[in-house]
Amino acid sequence: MVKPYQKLREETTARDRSLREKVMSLEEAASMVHDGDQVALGGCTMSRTPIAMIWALIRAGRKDLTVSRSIVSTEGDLLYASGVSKHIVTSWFSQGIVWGISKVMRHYTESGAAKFEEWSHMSMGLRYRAGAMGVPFMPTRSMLGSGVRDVIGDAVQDMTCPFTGEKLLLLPALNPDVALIHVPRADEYGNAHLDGLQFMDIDIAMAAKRVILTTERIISNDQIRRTPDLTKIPFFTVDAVVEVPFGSAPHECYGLYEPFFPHLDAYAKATTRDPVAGVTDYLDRYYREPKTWADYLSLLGMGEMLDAARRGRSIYND
Amino acid sequence: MVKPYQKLREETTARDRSLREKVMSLEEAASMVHDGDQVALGGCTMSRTPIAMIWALIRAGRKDLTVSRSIVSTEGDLLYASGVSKHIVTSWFSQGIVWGISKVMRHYTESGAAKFEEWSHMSMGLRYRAGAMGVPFMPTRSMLGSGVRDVIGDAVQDMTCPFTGEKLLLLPALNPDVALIHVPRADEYGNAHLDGLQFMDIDIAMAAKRVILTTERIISNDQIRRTPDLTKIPFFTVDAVVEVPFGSAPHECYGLYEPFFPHLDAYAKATTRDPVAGVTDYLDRYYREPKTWADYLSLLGMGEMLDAARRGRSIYND
Amino acid sequence: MTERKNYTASELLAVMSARILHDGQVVFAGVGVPLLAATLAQRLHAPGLTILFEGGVLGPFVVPGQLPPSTNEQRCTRRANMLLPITDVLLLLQRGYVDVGFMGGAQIDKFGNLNSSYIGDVDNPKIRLPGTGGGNDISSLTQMIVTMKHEKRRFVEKVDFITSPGFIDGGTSRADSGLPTGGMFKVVTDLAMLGFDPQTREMMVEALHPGVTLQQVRDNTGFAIKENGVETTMPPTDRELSVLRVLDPERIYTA
Amino acid sequence: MTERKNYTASELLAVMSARILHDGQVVFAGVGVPLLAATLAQRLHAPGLTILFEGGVLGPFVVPGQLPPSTNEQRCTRRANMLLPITDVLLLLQRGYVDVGFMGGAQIDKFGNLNSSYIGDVDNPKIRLPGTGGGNDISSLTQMIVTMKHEKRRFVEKVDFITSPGFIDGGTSRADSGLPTGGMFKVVTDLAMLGFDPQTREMMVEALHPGVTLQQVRDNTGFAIKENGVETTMPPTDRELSVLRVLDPERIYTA
Repeated sequence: MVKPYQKLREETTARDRSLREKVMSLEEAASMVHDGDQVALGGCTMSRTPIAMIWALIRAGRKDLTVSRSIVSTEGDLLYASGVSKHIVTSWFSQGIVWGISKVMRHYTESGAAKFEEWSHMSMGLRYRAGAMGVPFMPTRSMLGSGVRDVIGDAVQDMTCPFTGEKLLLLPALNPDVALIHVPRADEYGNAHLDGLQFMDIDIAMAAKRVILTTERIISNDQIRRTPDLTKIPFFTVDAVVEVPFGSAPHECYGLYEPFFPHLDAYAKATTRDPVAGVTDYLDRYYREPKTWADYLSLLGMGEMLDAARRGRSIYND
Repeated sequence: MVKPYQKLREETTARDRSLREKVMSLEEAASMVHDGDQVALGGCTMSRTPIAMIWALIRAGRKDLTVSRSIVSTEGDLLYASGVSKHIVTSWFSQGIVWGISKVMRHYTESGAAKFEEWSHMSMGLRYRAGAMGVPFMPTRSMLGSGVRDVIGDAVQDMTCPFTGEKLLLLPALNPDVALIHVPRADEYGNAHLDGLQFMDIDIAMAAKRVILTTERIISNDQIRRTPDLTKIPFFTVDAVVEVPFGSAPHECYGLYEPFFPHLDAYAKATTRDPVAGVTDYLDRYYREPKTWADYLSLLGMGEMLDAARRGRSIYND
Repeated sequence: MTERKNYTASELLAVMSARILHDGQVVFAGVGVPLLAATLAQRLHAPGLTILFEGGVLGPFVVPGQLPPSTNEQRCTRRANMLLPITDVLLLLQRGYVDVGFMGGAQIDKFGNLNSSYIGDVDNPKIRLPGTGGGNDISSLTQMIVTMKHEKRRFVEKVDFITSPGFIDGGTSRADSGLPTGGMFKVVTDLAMLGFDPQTREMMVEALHPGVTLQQVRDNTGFAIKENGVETTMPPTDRELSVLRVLDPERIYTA
Repeated sequence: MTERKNYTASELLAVMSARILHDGQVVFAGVGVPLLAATLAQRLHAPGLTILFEGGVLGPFVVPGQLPPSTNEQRCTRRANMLLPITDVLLLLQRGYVDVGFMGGAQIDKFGNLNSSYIGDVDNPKIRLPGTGGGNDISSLTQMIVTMKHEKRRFVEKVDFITSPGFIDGGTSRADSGLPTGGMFKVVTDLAMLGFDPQTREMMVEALHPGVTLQQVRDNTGFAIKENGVETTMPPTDRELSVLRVLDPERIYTA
């Protein structure tokens, strides 16, 4: 489960970490994700979800990915139903508390068709952090005594602290094969900004073997160098940069657009009525039939987009 | 050496962490540092050194502090020579490479009058980080096989990783009694910005039992709330806020002033010629005789200040 | 339960929960009623209350009528003092900066253990619930207030699965498991205020809401619940209800 | 050592060090000659070279004539791609993102171990040196280039104290100590380019600088140093020297 250190180092050494342009299309970036990969998603719940990359992976027919994320929302339904993933690792999985429990998640997990591997929220973060730091584990005082810890079993280790004699839990490092992260701005080398909520994205980027960034827009390296303390992800961890406006729609991207609520209400209604038919129809209509990302956005609708953008920008109104 | 978890929690619970005004004078803040305390200094080498608080502690006659910092420059000489500290914990201690080895450091350590406890640079950071995270240690792959590790002895622990079988070193958490941090801007509650280089300051603030901020200026809480992703130190870790313009002089504060190089050259020359007399004269002249911080700055000189400020602001000229 | 009451059950939960939060506390709040109750307390008697959200938000001031769909969207960050990564905001719990964790519950047992993962068997569950989110970390690392509907199927002798630990098997078993701090402080339901025996760590009734009888609580609890000098709470005041309704005018969380 | 040379010893160190850095590498550089040599390489043959400074700087472009007094002042951040906390920039070494660590040395031994802590006995040193700084971490976690003056008192059989580990006692002892990666790659002096035997891990002469003899190197080395088909380096070119002098016009690091 934990990558041996020499393997981690060899893989990292083998990467091209030079300052080089790496802008490509969604389709080209999707080809850097392979069947069976362990894929970490950036963002959390309905924020900065890498929807555009997931859209491309579903269209490319990628399969058997193990997908990890801090908290999983509607994208989890789509990953299960499309066959892209049968195994999701997260701390919470449903559309969102106001929409109730995801019937799609329930259908796939209760039937045994797919696995929902549960860790505590902080444990997910500390596993990425250990991976980002190049250590095999992170000690913690959480998850002890719970069923969550029991189900995980030997994947974690109990420890008596050699300094204090206290009970600790050691969480295994997670170094994903690929991280998919959506950001508001990045340069062509992959230096990226994050506005507002950062979630676990910095640790994911540092931990992963490959990083694919989708970005609302590409800015110049001169812009990056003017405010180097705003760079949150350094270029040498990044392997692909894809410019995708509204790349998290119908989820949100901080300061640019909030969730497309009517669209999400309709999705919840359709999948609550009939989980399988609801999600299948949704995948056909929004993921398989559009020819381009612009076509996909057209289906979401101009009116919803304008409203989501108005609400999104309003965070800076005060 | 490592604080037991229940003690750490009890101490933290006992702190007043409410949103409250905590602006005070240098002298009042100095009274929050007690003889014998373990004191962590923010900044690194000649950057954002909390000179004004050190000035106040020397004037208050504080003694027997154990002082830790990432890298120690001229302030280490002054702490030794004033009797404030006989024990400095750091990775590097001298004025700076262009000025050669500190003769004051050599005098005090080689005579056995004071202790210079050496850890690797990353180890210093990871010890604070463990303290900030509320865990008793942080695993690392550095310091192994070195004399530095040997001298430290039982304060660190060797470990075989239960996941990978690899050799690791466990570094003990460091939770200082007090952290002294100089920042460019803070509000009256202690929410603080850091520009440019952050050094180990965030971890120090999170790890310490008390935090004293000196700040170039106090801004409103409204300003803080307008850009919450620029807040680097949260108010509830902070116990005192002191407004001290040029609070790091003759060292630098990012974007505001660079080091006062002629002053530092003169200091190096005087202490190289005669370490004890040089530093004693310096303490008398700059630390004991001035009546106020403004008097101290006057002694540094208007010309030097203007030049340091011109150079400091030039980082934003491009 | 009461006659002629001018508030919903969720409004009662929000008001009663808000009352047990103190000014100056640092409260780690989940979405829904906890977020609402903490915000209500901030507006009423605790202006210096600091709210933390697991999305990475420290000290926000949520805007009335714009409640976030989870604690991870930008609405949570309104007028915040600081934003930080998820892992770091959760580590504040481990470090000890948080006074109270505050969340909703799906199923709770006699010792305050919470289940939000599986109804039925883990390997073959009747219902797969959404999971822990921050719940396990919060309840492992700080003192807890839980707010939930008082129903027999939710208040059980032993939860099917411990997602978020309360006092585990009671007595010292929580500390023995490696959780020396925190534990269940209060459970706020639409019927009563509940606490825990300091020795056995069993849940007990501390106060009944207006018009509720002890028998009603017993009838709606799936285990033999004790009581300890039961008092009666003051009904929600007009001021509490009016502020609450300004915060959630569409009754997203208080329907 | 050579006749009529038009460069100082420090300039020779900077030029010879710059030459062994490749375009596209990520180089963790110390202050002084390493910073200067990495910047020189960036200006000459390696525009895509990424420099890291332990102050927390990723990918800067140091301004000519404004060399920083250490790697922790704002001058180091000029046109940087990113700034980050010290601990995190050092962790890049542990994670494996760095190709080469590059620093000066005070004392080195046959197996490439560096001492910058104590001359004489640890408990009663003749000279207390400034200490490791980032040196121990850099040399523990990545491949190293060290640049220093070639003097007998600096090149010793065994250092008084291992501040920054090279190959420890040679052979597999470095890996056996828990350092499976990195190790000494090159030592650049004002007399020669030195490497290490892949088996025994002993230092050996690989190339002599113009006008230097093998005997000169032996005379200035405090242990019996081996050689392996010694070549001669090309003297610094006018272009190398002129670019270098633009970078350090006041000869702060190249006097």
